[in-house]
Amino acid sequence: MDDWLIAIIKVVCIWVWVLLIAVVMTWVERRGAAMIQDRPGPNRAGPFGLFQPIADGIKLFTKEEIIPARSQKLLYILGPLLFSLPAFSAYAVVPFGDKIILGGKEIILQVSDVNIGFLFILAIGSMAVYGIILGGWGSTNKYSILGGLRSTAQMISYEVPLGLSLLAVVFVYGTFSLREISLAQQGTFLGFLPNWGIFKQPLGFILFIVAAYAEANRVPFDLPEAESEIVAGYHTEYGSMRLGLYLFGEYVNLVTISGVIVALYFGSWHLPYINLGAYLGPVLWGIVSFCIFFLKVSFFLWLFVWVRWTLPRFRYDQVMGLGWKALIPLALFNIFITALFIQLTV
Amino acid sequence: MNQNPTPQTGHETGDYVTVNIGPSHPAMHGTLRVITLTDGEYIIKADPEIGYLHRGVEKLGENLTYHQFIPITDRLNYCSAIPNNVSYEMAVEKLMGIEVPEKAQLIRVIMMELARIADHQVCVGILGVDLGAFTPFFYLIIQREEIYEIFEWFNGARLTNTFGRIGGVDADLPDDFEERWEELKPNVRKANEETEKLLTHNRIWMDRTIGVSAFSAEDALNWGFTGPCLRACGVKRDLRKDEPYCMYDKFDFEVPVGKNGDVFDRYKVRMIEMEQSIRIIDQAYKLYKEMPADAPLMARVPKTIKPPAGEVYSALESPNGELGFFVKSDGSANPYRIRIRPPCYMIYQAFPELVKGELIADLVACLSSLNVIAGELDR
Amino acid sequence: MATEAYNGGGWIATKLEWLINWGRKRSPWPLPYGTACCGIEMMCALAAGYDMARFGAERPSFSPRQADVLIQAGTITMKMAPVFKKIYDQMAEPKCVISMGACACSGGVFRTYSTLQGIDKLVPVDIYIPGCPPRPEALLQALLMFIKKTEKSHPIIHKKYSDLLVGT
Amino acid sequence: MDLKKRVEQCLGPESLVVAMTECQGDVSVEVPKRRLLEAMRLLRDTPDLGFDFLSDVFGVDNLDLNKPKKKPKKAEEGEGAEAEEPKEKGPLPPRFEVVYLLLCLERNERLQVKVRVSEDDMEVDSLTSMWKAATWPEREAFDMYGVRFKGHPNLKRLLMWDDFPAHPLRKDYPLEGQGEERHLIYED
Repeated sequence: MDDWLIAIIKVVCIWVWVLLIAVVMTWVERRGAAMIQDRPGPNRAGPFGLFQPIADGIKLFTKEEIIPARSQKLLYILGPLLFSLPAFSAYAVVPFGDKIILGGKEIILQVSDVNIGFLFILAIGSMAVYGIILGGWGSTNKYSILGGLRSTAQMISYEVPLGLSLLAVVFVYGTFSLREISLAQQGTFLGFLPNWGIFKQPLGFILFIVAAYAEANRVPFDLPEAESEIVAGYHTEYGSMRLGLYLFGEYVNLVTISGVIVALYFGSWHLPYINLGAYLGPVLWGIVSFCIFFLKVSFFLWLFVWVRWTLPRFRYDQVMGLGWKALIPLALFNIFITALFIQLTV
Repeated sequence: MNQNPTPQTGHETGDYVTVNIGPSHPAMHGTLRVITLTDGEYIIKADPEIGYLHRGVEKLGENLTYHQFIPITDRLNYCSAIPNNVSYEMAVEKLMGIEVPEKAQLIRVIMMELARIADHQVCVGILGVDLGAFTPFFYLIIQREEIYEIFEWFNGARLTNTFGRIGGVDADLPDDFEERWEELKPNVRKANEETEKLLTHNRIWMDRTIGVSAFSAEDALNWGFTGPCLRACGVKRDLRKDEPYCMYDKFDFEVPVGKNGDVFDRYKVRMIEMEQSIRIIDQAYKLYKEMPADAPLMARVPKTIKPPAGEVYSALESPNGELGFFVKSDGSANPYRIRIRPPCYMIYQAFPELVKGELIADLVACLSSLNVIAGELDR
Repeated sequence: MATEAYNGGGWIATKLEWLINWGRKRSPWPLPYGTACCGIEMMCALAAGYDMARFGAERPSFSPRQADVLIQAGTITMKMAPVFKKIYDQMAEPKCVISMGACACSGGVFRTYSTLQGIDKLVPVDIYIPGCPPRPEALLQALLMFIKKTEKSHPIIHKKYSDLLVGT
Repeated sequence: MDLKKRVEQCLGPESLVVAMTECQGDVSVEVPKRRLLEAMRLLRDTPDLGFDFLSDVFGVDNLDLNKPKKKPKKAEEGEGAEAEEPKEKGPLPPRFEVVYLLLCLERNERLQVKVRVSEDDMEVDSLTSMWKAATWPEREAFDMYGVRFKGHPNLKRLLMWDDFPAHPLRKDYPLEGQGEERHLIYED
């Protein structure tokens, strides 16, 4: 009974937390863009324009809902739902801290520590592509279809290097669970480096982050919604909150991806060279580990913004070329090297 | 679906889709429209349609007096109005046989080169935006605002300057021009530098622009290309050098040329031209300072302009290329016929050739690199 | 009568209206329909010097379904008119049209055969900006006027009643 | 040798010169309409002319210039035009002319070539086979004046919409139009 209650509380908490980050993230993106581009950015809604995303949300909620006459209604309605629901559920297996002991009960800071965590993320992540392609197809608009097709090709192509680079991580740690991998990253590696995934898998990390940018449809891989080419891509025909779900789902995806990056490659809640968990009380450590994890995630979220306002956009065939001709061979090479290394050392 | 397409490239698979791009499309500058026949994303055929900003300028010119038409020329190439004004004024001056005082010519040069910088800045900025790099646009536009401030403080308008009069210019450069220019110059250079840092050697940028919509020099000449787009193809042709007007033969500047005539070369030519414009302004201002303070700014021009019957064509090198005005007079106070030879009109008609076989994303890049200004395209 | 209840300060309804209006006024996503010279000034207003994003007008939505404010900057010719009308029709309520510049307001200097003499012949215009072209500041002022206009609107009271309200 | 003489030498023997004028240094030569292509080829390929760049093509409507008889009636505004056309006595000269602006890239010389087009035979040979640059300007001349270009690959209206009824740059067309309405209703 207690376990159930705790699980529900965790689900609600993590949901609110991710939602909150995603909301703040939209603000960070706008203000960050403004900062990079020498302009003030939104500053009228609330202090520093902090309530700007809320204003956008209210506006989108109260806007007239249009279902284009010639759209395929079921698919049109299903699209945003299929896009945003997986985005929200994928975070379930990503940890957000070590553990906390409350009332003599040990609570791990993760919604669910399933032993196939990776597979869950990959499976759920690939669901999002249905949201995009159905939305694009259901709109009956050529730009939408082009956007949907671009997105499908891109996401399916980049899922391969994503999965392959994850596979190398599995080789190293021998588990699919994100929590176990996080725990294994404590201490030092080779005596002087933090025992983080990035030092064991440097190539894998680069492959993963590139593929993750493509999966999240962010610049330089934002072709599905390339503004100057296909207007707004798959969500051209979407207005009101359906559009909101698409935009919002994107930011939630960013949070999940940043969480995975931190958990796999950046030592999760561990600080380098110091094991704070040994000095702090269990409750305090729970909170501190959460904060450390959050700070690391924030950095990667900021990286998304930073890259977006710095780089131009790839072309469609270049994206495909990069995926199939560069990333996948490199990922296979990475697996080979990792396997060889493990074979030789073990 | 077009059932009966004419396969022209190697991508024939049977089914083609007609995609209508524009006129309300973010990359189409509001008024252009291209109907493309695509195979997937490859363009089999592109058919540009123009006229969405046809405002009847030439007809309007026949109904206005010679002076009244100057403000209308502002609205042709609204990115850089001053070369349009000067080009028209030069045509009427040629028709009337007026010799413009040297000081006025120098002021014209300074202002035209400032306008050239502003025009190239917005062109490069928009090219970046269309390729997904938003930030350079903002860097460039800040400097452009400063140029606008100079314009505004010189003749009261930011964009539609109505610069000069037939026979000269109406006002001298204000006293603190030098101060302002010295302040502006490093900023323009810095913005250009930052843009180059962000774009020129960026691998994605190079992939997106090098080799895209390349055009050979012969084709370019055959299609009537002029200006940066022609120079990007490797033809060293610049009216400022070849048919010097406004004392351009007294300045030392280089005409940059490209090699392949692709998007990258057009971008690069524009970047270098900005630097050369800065050099020209420096030299022109030096010459200007040597002039006596009371040197005339206007030639002797009758109050009512009634050129003798005849017809002349006069052209200058606007930021986009050869901008010419053909003025035919019947001896009355209204022009009998004004024909504007806009540079991007000739360039844009080659658009189907430029984008054939490229991707939709390249169409966008190509279009912005041509710097098609609807105002002078449709007139 | 229902109107009396609202006038007397029906707290929930009025606060909800305040909230909705607040959201709408703080997030006017523009559809920048720049056809001519005014488009350049609109670009300046969107860019760093003037930065319309301060008022939340940050995300230029070129898809009319997503836009709240249609900024018509520049001439609409007869050839363009059907396109423009279509774009307006595709926008979702509540929508607002800002007619920027003399050409959009009245045809401007182009009193010719091919120019539409004012876009208000096609669509209802909420805010006119004079000038040829108007300065970016004028566009910002139009945005402020849009905010004022939104503050006075009644999104949840039925239109039949909102017209009867006093003091609005 | 100045341009005028060279052009005369080149085109004269083939009797391709109808008239030749010079205004402020701009040489313009009128060639017979039927033999436009021939003249253009000569101008392009003769070594000491070499006009290899077509700068522009446009039409001019001489309707008002061709009305000298009305001049005495409105003497109050007949100022300054006397130099132009006292010569017209008999039938009116052709109403339209098409002007081609040529440029020699090597020597930077410009030449205006004209053909006269009368209202009853509005067909001119298209130059698109020689210069691609003529594609749109010829379409525009067709749009604005109704001059038809024989051999043009895609001769349709350029600036006005397809079913526009008139040719707006003709002198008898009013500036503010004749109330042409654009069909605004669209089907979804």
